[in-house]
Amino acid sequence: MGNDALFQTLLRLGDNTLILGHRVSEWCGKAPVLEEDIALANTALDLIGQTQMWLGYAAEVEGANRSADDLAMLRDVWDFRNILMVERPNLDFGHTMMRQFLFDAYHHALLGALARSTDPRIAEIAAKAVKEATYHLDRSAETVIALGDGTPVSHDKMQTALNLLWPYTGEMFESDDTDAALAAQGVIPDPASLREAWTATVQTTMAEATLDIPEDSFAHKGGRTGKQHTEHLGHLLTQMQWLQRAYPDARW
Amino acid sequence: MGNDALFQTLLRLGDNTLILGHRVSEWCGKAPVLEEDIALANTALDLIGQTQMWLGYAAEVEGANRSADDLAMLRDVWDFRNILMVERPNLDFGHTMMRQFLFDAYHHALLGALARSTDPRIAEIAAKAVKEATYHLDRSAETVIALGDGTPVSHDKMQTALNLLWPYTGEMFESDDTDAALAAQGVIPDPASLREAWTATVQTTMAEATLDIPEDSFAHKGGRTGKQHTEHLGHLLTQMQWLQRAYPDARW
Amino acid sequence: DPDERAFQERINAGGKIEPKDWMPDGYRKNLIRQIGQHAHSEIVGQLPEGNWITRAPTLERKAILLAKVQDEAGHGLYLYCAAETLGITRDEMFEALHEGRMKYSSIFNYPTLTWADMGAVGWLVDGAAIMNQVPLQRTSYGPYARAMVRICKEESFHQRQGFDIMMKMCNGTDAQKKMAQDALNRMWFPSLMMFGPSDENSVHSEQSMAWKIKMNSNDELRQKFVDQTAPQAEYLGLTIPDETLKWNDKKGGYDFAEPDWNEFFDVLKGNGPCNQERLQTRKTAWEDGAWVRDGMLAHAAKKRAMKVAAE
Amino acid sequence: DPDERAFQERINAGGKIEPKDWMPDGYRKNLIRQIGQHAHSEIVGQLPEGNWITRAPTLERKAILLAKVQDEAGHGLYLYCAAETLGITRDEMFEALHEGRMKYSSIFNYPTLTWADMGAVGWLVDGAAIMNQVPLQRTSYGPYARAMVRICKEESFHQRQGFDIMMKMCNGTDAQKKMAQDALNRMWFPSLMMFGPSDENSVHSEQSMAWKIKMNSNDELRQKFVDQTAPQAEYLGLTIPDETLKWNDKKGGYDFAEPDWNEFFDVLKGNGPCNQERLQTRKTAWEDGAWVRDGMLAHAAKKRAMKVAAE
Repeated sequence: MGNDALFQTLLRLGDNTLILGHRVSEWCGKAPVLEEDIALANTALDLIGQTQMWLGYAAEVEGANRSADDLAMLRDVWDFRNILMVERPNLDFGHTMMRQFLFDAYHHALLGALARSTDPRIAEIAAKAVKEATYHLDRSAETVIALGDGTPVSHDKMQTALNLLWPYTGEMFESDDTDAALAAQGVIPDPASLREAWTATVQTTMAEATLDIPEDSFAHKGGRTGKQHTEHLGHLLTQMQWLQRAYPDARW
Repeated sequence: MGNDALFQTLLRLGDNTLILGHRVSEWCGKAPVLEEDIALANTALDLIGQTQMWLGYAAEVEGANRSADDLAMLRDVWDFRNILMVERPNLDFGHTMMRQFLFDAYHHALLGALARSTDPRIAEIAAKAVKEATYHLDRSAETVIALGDGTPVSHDKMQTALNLLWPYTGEMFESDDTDAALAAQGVIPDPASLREAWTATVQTTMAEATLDIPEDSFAHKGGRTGKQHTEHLGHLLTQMQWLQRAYPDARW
Repeated sequence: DPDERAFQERINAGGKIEPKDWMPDGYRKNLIRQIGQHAHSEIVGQLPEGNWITRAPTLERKAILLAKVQDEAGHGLYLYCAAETLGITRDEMFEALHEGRMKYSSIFNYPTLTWADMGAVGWLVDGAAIMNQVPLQRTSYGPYARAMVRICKEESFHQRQGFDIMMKMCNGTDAQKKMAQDALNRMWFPSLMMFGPSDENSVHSEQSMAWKIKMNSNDELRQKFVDQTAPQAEYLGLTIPDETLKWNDKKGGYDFAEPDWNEFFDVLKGNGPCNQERLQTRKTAWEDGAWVRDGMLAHAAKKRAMKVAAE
Repeated sequence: DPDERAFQERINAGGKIEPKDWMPDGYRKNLIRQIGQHAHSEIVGQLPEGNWITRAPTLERKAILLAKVQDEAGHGLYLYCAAETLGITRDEMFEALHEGRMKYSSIFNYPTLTWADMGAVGWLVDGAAIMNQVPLQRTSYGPYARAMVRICKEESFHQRQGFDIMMKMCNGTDAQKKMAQDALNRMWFPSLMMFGPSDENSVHSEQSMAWKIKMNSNDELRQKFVDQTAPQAEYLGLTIPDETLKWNDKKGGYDFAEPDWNEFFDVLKGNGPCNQERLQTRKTAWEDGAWVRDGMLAHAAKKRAMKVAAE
């Protein structure tokens, strides 16, 4: 295992930020308020920046002469390790912000723990990223609260978004042998250990937002193992990767 | 000129059917009525079949060891020669059917003339394709009439579609040196000569559909010369070409 | 009940029931459920394959796929017509689908993720469907049996096309072989689920068999499917993702692992990978298309009125 | 009018006009038109570049492009704020944009078709914009001048990034060089149009110059742009699509062909390649976002009410 476990873990971290960053960037120029346009671009920018660090380190660990860009632009769906939630399409602004909040609450807890990783590179990247994640979480929580508590229409849209996304949250706390091995070495936290902090954040926020947390605990999975992504990821890759695929010998 | 003019002309014919066929195929499983689902798939199928013939002949004429599939899957936007109208997104069903009608009325007249081409291959392909185009035209005209004449809502939607598409119709009758050279040899009709028949079909149909033909004669162009496509074509290509681009050494 | 006895005797004698014939309420209801579900499966079944039409790798593959999806819509049409002879309208069936009162085959709640899935769907999913459908050509309800005859002819063609895609993939590059194996890994157990749980656990089975609207037991068909498919997988050089699969000389068939029936019931409950999206796609199509259907009806009514006025 | 005389004298002396100062109606109206149009251009200007964010070839290029588009939205914000000091709200300006009563720069009605366009937009479009904007840092209206100072700093950074993309393309593969030349071919004349027709034909010019809300003539700026850009094109190894372009020693600048002003007026009238889509995108964003703005306002009102109640 060893290096491969670390490589898989770094892909999981970097693919989450890559794919979510891509989704958020799709809003460019189309947000409901100018300030949101700026904030969404800023979030996407942070996430892409984190991707460069995670996938850059992943490429080093792999040692197969691939770059972060190669990993982003030249893998097919089955080699992606992001959770399913981040590849979901944006749908409306409410769905986008609810997805962002549910991810931020997890990401914030995860990065906080990773900042204490026994792997110094991971600790360093996480320490930088957790500051951004703190800001993202403040912002997405605030938006979820405002829209949940806003008008009856905005409340319904946010409740629908929460219901739709709920079955995609469980995958964040799933674990497998790779996680167990690295958690034992103190490289990463046990994913299950993040659930408590996440649940607390979600409960507080949803209470303020006057939204009901669904009771069903069914969880979609298959993203972080790569076993079965959604159909959306393949379509996202056609856009994201086209240029690199079409001009394989070019440098940009 | 010679072969290159013929090559360009065949690309114009084949790219129109390729791109429109692609757009129509996007409806798969999502049409308003089951019978329309079947009819749209059938139209797309005919158009892709015609594409195989036109681009197959184009590849032969070029003599550069490229196949029809290479031409479809491995060119970038600037090398496409379809008119702008066919690359427009589907928008709603009304827009899709109005685009189809405006194209069918032109395509029918064009293929009728091409069936008398001095180039026997062109004549042969056109003779086969014109039968399909006749059926397409009957069907799209009927739909345009039904929806134009239907309810106030459907009437408005069809009028909006006609207004939106109108500036994209003029390009069908544009011509350049390539056209002039081949028209002089009787290989193709002078594009301008098709306008009369097209206008007659459009006027009759719109009268029955109770729709007003816009008076503005402004025409967008740049597709059939390849000088300036719309932004939509590039996005269409990311989907259409991804697999071939991603796996250049595979055979399917 | 003499009606009921005569009805059953006619079926036992191999006769066909036609729309205007007397039939028990349960027979009618069961058939509507079964034919309607089958029709919905054809329609929803367009979506996983439709997902790759715009990404088909060659013009020929695109044409073949388009033709296939068009056939499926056609099958839907035959089946809705067959169901309509039982006194339900197509719109009522759509409504029941959209409200979750009618189902479609759970297999279409799985995603299609690579081009190899277009092969695997044809090979495995159509393959399993044919196993179910061939005997239904002899079903007791005439319109249903006749629809099945037409459908089976086309389905077996589709299955061969699917197998042909798999052949190309398995004789292709390493990446293509990997795609093919990955598709088989994901689709094997869902395909086995297509026959339904063991009949012991099935509510409708016994009566349906007597009425000849179900011709074989689920386990019987599943065994037949595995026996047919295992050698094909071997021929393709693919490994079925079941370590327990092996030939059993004594029973003259393969031993194999049961699918995870918890997953089956999860998917049935709405928790499959694509349930929400498949149904939403259909509902959106239906709602977005309302103005079109209204417009067409209004135009047809005007035309009729004008014709009447002219007479 | 003594007010008007004092106002003009203050401008002549290089003083700044501030929001609460007296100003002629025409000055206010012209500024609202000009600043509003500039703000709209930043917002609509996000779209042609946004078109390539999801297709950027590397992570770094994607990050740079995101940062740039974010800057543009920020510029829009500064400018809307500057315009608001003149007694119009941002929502009123949006409404005027959506109804076609206010314009945005016509250059954004041209499509971005290849990655090289991301270079050409930065190099040519931002380059031309800077030519216009640098002198406006000295404009007579204080809030506008200060907004311009911040904007110019970032714009010149954007222009260098655009030129950097062009360098990469021009030193790249044959296909990349072809992309770069194609982008220049399509964008050259539209860039020249960005300075507007000759001032002889311009309605607002003379008064605007006196008020110092326009600092240079259109032709003057266009000449300066060509003189700056022609050597850069040569350095890149690209050919400007103008056979008449050549150095004129006598005038100490380049001679060059005028753009096709008919095309300019067509685009202005709404017939540019992307007018309909750019405006529709913005209108759709605004309409789809209405429930979000309403929700946010309602929440803010509730919070204020609770705060008052608590006090």
